Amino acid sequence: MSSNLDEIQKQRELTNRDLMKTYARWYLSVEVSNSYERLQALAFCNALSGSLKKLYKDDDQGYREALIRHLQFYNSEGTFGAVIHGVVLSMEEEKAKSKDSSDSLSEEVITGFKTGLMGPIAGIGDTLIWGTLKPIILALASSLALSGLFIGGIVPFLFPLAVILIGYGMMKSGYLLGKDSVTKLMKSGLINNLINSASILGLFMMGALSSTYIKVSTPLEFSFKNAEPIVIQDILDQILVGILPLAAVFGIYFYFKLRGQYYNRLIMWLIVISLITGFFGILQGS
Amino acid sequence: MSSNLDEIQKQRELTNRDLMKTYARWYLSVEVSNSYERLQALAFCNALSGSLKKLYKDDDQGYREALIRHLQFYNSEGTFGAVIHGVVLSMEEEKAKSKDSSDSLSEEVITGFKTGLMGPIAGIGDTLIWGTLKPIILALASSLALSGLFIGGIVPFLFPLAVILIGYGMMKSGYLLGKDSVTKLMKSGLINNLINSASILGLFMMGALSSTYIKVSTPLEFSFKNAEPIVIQDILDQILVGILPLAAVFGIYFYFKLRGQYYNRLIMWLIVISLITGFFGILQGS
Amino acid sequence: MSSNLDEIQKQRELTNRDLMKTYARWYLSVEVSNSYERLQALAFCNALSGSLKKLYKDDDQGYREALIRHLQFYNSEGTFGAVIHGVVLSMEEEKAKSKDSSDSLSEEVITGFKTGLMGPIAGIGDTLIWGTLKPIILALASSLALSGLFIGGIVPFLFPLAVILIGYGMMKSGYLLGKDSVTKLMKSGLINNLINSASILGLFMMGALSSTYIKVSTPLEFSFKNAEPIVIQDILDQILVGILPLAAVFGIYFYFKLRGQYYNRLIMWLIVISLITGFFGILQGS
Amino acid sequence: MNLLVAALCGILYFIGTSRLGYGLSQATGSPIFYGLILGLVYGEVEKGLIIGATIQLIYIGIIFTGGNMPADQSLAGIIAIPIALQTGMNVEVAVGLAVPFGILGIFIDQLRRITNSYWVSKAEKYAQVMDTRKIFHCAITYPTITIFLLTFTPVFVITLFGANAVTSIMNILPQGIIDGFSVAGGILPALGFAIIIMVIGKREIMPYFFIGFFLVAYLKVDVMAAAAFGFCVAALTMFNSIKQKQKEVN
Amino acid sequence: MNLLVAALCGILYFIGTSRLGYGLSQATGSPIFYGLILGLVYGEVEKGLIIGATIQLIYIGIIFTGGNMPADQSLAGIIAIPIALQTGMNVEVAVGLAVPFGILGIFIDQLRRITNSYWVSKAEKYAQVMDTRKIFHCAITYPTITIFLLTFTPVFVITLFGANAVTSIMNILPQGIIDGFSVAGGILPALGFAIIIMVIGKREIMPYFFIGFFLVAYLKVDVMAAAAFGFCVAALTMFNSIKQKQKEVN
Amino acid sequence: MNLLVAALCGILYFIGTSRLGYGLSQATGSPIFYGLILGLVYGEVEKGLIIGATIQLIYIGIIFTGGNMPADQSLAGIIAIPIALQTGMNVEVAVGLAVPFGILGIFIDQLRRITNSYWVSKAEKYAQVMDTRKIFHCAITYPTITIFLLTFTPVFVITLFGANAVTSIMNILPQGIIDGFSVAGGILPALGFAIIIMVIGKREIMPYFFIGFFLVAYLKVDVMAAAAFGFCVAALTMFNSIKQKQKEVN
Ligand SMILES: OC[C@H]1O[C@H](O)[C@@H](O)[C@@H](O)[C@@H]1O
Ligand SMILES: OC[C@H]1O[C@H](O)[C@@H](O)[C@@H](O)[C@@H]1O
Ligand SMILES: OC[C@H]1O[C@H](O)[C@@H](O)[C@@H](O)[C@@H]1O
Repeated sequence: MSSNLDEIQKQRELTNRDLMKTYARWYLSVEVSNSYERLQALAFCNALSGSLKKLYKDDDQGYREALIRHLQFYNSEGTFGAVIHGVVLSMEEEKAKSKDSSDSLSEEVITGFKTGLMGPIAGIGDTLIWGTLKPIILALASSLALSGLFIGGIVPFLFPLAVILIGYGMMKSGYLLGKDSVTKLMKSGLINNLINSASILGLFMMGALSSTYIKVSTPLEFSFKNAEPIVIQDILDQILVGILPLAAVFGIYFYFKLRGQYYNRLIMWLIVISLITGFFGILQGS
Repeated sequence: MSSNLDEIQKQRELTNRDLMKTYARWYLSVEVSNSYERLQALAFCNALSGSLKKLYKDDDQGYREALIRHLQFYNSEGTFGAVIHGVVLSMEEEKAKSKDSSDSLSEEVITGFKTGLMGPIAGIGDTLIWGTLKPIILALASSLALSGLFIGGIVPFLFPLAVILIGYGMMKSGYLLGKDSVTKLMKSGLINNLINSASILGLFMMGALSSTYIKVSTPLEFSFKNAEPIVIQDILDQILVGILPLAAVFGIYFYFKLRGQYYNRLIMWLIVISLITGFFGILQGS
Repeated sequence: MSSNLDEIQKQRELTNRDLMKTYARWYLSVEVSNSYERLQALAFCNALSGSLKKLYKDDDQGYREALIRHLQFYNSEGTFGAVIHGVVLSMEEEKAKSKDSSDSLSEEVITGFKTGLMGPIAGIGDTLIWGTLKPIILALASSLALSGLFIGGIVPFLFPLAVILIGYGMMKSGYLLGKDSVTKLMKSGLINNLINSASILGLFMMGALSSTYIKVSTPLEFSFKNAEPIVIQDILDQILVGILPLAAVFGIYFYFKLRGQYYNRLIMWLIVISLITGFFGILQGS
Repeated sequence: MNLLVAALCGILYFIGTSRLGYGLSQATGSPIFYGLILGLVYGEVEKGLIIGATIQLIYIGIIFTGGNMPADQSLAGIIAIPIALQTGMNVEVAVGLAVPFGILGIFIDQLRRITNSYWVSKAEKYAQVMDTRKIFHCAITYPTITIFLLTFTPVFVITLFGANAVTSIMNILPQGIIDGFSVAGGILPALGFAIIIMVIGKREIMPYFFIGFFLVAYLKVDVMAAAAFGFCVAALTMFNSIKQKQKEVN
Repeated sequence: MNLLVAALCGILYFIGTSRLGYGLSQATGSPIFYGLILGLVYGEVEKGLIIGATIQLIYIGIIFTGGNMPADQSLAGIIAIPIALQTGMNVEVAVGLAVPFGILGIFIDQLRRITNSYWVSKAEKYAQVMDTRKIFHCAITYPTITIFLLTFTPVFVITLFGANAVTSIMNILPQGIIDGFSVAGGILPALGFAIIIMVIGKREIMPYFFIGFFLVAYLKVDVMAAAAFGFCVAALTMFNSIKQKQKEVN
Repeated sequence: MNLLVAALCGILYFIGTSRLGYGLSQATGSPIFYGLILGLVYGEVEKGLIIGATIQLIYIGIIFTGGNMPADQSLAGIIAIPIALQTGMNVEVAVGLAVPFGILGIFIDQLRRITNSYWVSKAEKYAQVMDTRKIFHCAITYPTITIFLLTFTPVFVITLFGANAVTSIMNILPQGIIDGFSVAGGILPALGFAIIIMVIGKREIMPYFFIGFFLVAYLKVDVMAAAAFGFCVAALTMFNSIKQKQKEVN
């Protein structure tokens, strides 16, 4: 497979070095210039500028158009999304080569591909990279840190490391395999499988983390004359260990489902509820 | 979905109140008048009598026939079976409406539906309600009670509660969706899926309960000169923890399989065997 | 099913006694005469000789040819492979009966069947009997022995016992069901299912055994001034319990994958590495 | 035993077997419920609950297929629990005592169902004249009166005189027999579980029984933990087969 | 607080939110990382890590869909950690302190994105003349300078004066309030997990959440053990569906 | 060492490698079995069993594909166990001692198979004249005599003189080397397990290995517990694929 790609690469304009440079620029700037209006457009253009120059050589007109073209609105997940950069470069290469012929790739095809794919790929990347990989790494880091181990503070760096490796791989595959392979892959169920499995792992971890790190119980007791007091928490534990932490997670979950994801409003609510229940000894944080 | 049902209900004769009354009568009397000859026939007729009156209004002849019709042999599981009551009411409604027209629903269709479905639904209900839900609730109750918690004595009431809710839901759906939906549902694999999953949960629980509550071990030891005695139970535990309780369950299981389910004969056997093995110190109850 | 087989057996030449004798001879000698050149050929011929005599009665020519025929190269797994003996006997029976008719079974068909099936069946048998059943029994034995229980030394005999029972069953089924059933079974997915399930059990066990019996950890500690020393093993355990034993298994696994299965060379390497790491206190064997 | 307690037992048994309310008898007639009530009466709630639950487990698998009662957990409970609490009998022997009554109760139920035939035939006549109030009485009132007589009487009598009889027997019971009852008390719950396996234990899902069993045997989790895991596995299986079915349809 | 420490905090917050390097902020701006660094500064590494990790867990589920920051874990961490270490505040109260700043940070980010619009329009002009160096500055240099000003300043000021303010408040805080914060510290991580469930929790795989939960609740394994088992289950599911897909194709 | 013991060892090795009875050598030639017998001889059954089992684990994965012996567990066991029991060597060093003999044994087996070629060619001649008794001798009697000579002799000699030699070496062995052997004793079983993974470890079921591993690592269950769970999972998989196959057929 990889030797296969090497074969393809020989017939192409951009070398590994070019791709790395492009990726480095992208990686560095994805979110830096993120604006409400165009989001990652500027970063996209900035990342491709060098490679575009090489492809269009001294066709200034084509080069200028390409630069402007890639300043248009763009937004996707930065890691998986790098496959789009790769494909776009391969398309620009084709366009640059066949500039005069009638069957030259039109601008619309390139932009269409970009805008068509950036949405779905953002969905995939947000789920896999940000919804699964990130929390797992940070959970591991938290768990080490809570045991007082200093490497807990270092482990989060595994995340950008993974992002770099995956992202570059994506860009390169996109460039070498081109538009059709990517579209085909998107349609095959494979990516859904991947998301499904990653989600399973993610949920498993979230369950374990919830059980480990949500600490809430009730200190309530009912005393009767001449009888041992009834400790509510003991009865709850008999029914289901961890029933209160579970209630907390799903209380929040359904709040979000029903009221919308107003993160900070909910935080405030939680603090208010905590202060009240804590003050009156209904709940305790351990 | 539920708003959909509301829509349907508006065009129907019987109100929620009627259905509730019918269900209450049914719920109250299902087994009270159970006889060897007709089983739940009388309860069925008694439950429907009020609603039938409303449907047939002053068509005395139709009403009388309906009462007699529903005093015929009937037996099914009372909870899931309530769907039959619902469908029957919808059929009686149709019959009452179109009494003179030639395409009036014949008595045979109604009775055919009842007798055709009461068997399969008894199977489903006996498995889900009595074979799975009931033992799970009672197991939870037992487990709480054995820990000395008084709520153990209250938990069994969850069972009639569930029966009431499920049963009423069944009757109402049967009435509103009618014969065809029910037949269709019975044919789709969904109910088998449900039974399968419920059985998995049930078996899982039975395994856990067997392991927790069957208490039997052997006090046998073989002593040799100048050597530590060989404790048989230790060797058994090394091979498989819980091998004797497991043997007890499957001993009984295969007894039933091979000899038929003579419950009380087996109980007597078990007591005899227990007395003998206990007396001679071959087994002990802990 | 078994009564069905009894039916078939009545119309056949060889009795259960004949088959048992044949199997006993085979069982006894499979590997005794194993040579580089012909492997199990001699054992095969020796096993069948008695039954062949009975089948060919006084057709000396046929008998001689049969003996020579079954001295040709043969090698398969001895237990599952016994099904081949059975089928071959049924084919020889047919051949002996119809010796003069033109549609007599040709020698090529028999030899073709033998050589065609011995490979695949060796694969199945090596996986199921030697790759799964044997290690599981020996693992159980080891585990008992390591607890100091003498039955650990007896348990290995379960393996030859299983071999005898399965092998005889195979031979008998082969003889009674004949060539076509065996070929059909081989083609149905059933055997793959069996291998798959057995492999799952095997892998599960190997995982458990690896975790239990590979004992390696690191005694390394880093001390800092005015601070508690950093115990490397503690950090490793925080990350993943059993990470070193796991590394050992997969180190070896990948060595084999990449370098080929040079068992003894690797053992030597392991001892050298152990001596060095043990000597310098990098690893310890517990 | 106290007249009042004996009457209470009679009433409890009547309520627990009256069958007013489908499935309600599983709660009002549960030995655990009896154990709770009688435990309160005797001021030994914990012991009451434990005896009740132990008896309950024996009968946990019972299903009244076709209306037939294979054994009567209520009678078993209502006889054994008060006598045990009164005489200080230990749990295992109480269970041993309960079992024969579990059988006896069947006959009471058979009587009930036989007499019910009469009310059905009566109801048929009332149907002819559309007298639904009378049908109601045939369906509920009369059978309930009958069952009151059938259930209250024997239990009242047995609990009134039983304790003394039992105490005198207990005094002469050798330790070997008590050990035997203890074995019975330990093994009998197997019966309840085996019955359920008969009903729901298809071969291809039987491994779940063993997983549940060994989960407790080796990992010492409690029953609710097993229930939680079992629930998750069951839900996964359910969702999975629904998904597959959908695929097949498409 | 010490000027140098305040400056360090300002710089740490700048680095952690500069967004140079996609996803790098998740490491350089992680409260755990802040906890480590500031723990070293104050000689209380363990406490620093614990506060940091507790704050991290609250925000563990955050995803910046469409570039929108729902809450700012870095500001929460960089304010609460040094103040807590300085004043000896306990972990729960520190978390309570952190939370409002987690909200405040959003506004800083919004400011940043608003100013960025200006650089994009600039870049458009440079594109016309193909001045890629200037495009580079618009994409990286200028926004970075802006963000430095936006982030360093407030954190420097707050950490410089915050500790004293907080100490005086702390002295008058009644125990009931501290208990309340302790409940908040225990419950808030639920938020992080609930958010992730929103994103990845399709109904048919939800049981895995519960399996993970009860694995820890009942078997007391640590999180990495759950990760190991979860990984195995996920891999099995993956291989299984690949296999089925292949079958369907054939 | 005692003449009788040496002779016993020779005979045990002969029996354990004679291959009379397919698969029987796995029992009669198992180091565990040797450990039991020699343990009885030396009155140290437990130590014998432990050394035997530890050696057994190293070779647990061995398969004689195509009749080739990759290593000889029997020779390893029959040399190391008696010497260890005699000299009081510790388990790890005994295992280190065993390993070279595990290699040496291969040559004995190769000799055996080479000589066997002769008997096959002989048998061919007897087949021509249909002398089945002679074929029988070629197949069983003669090879067995050969193997007796090949196996008994070296083991008898080594066990007779080995203990003394080993004792003198042991006296000068530095602790560092003993530590090294201890590491070897701990790691070598990995070999046995790795080999089995080579044979049965298809990628899509490899997760089960890890589940088994972590089950023991984190939940501290014993091997039989893992076997029980593994069995359940294997059975479920089996039933499930049978069911699916049936569906496909319909
Ligand atoms: O078996 C069907 C059905 O039979 C009887 O009528 C009752 O015992 C029901 O509880 C049962 O479900
Ligand atoms: O939601 C898609 C995408 O939107 C923004 O551009 C960024 O926050 C990315 O991290 C995110 O993946
Ligand atoms: O590999 C096939 C087969 O080869 C040899 O003949 C023997 O070692 C058998 O045990 C083995 O099964």
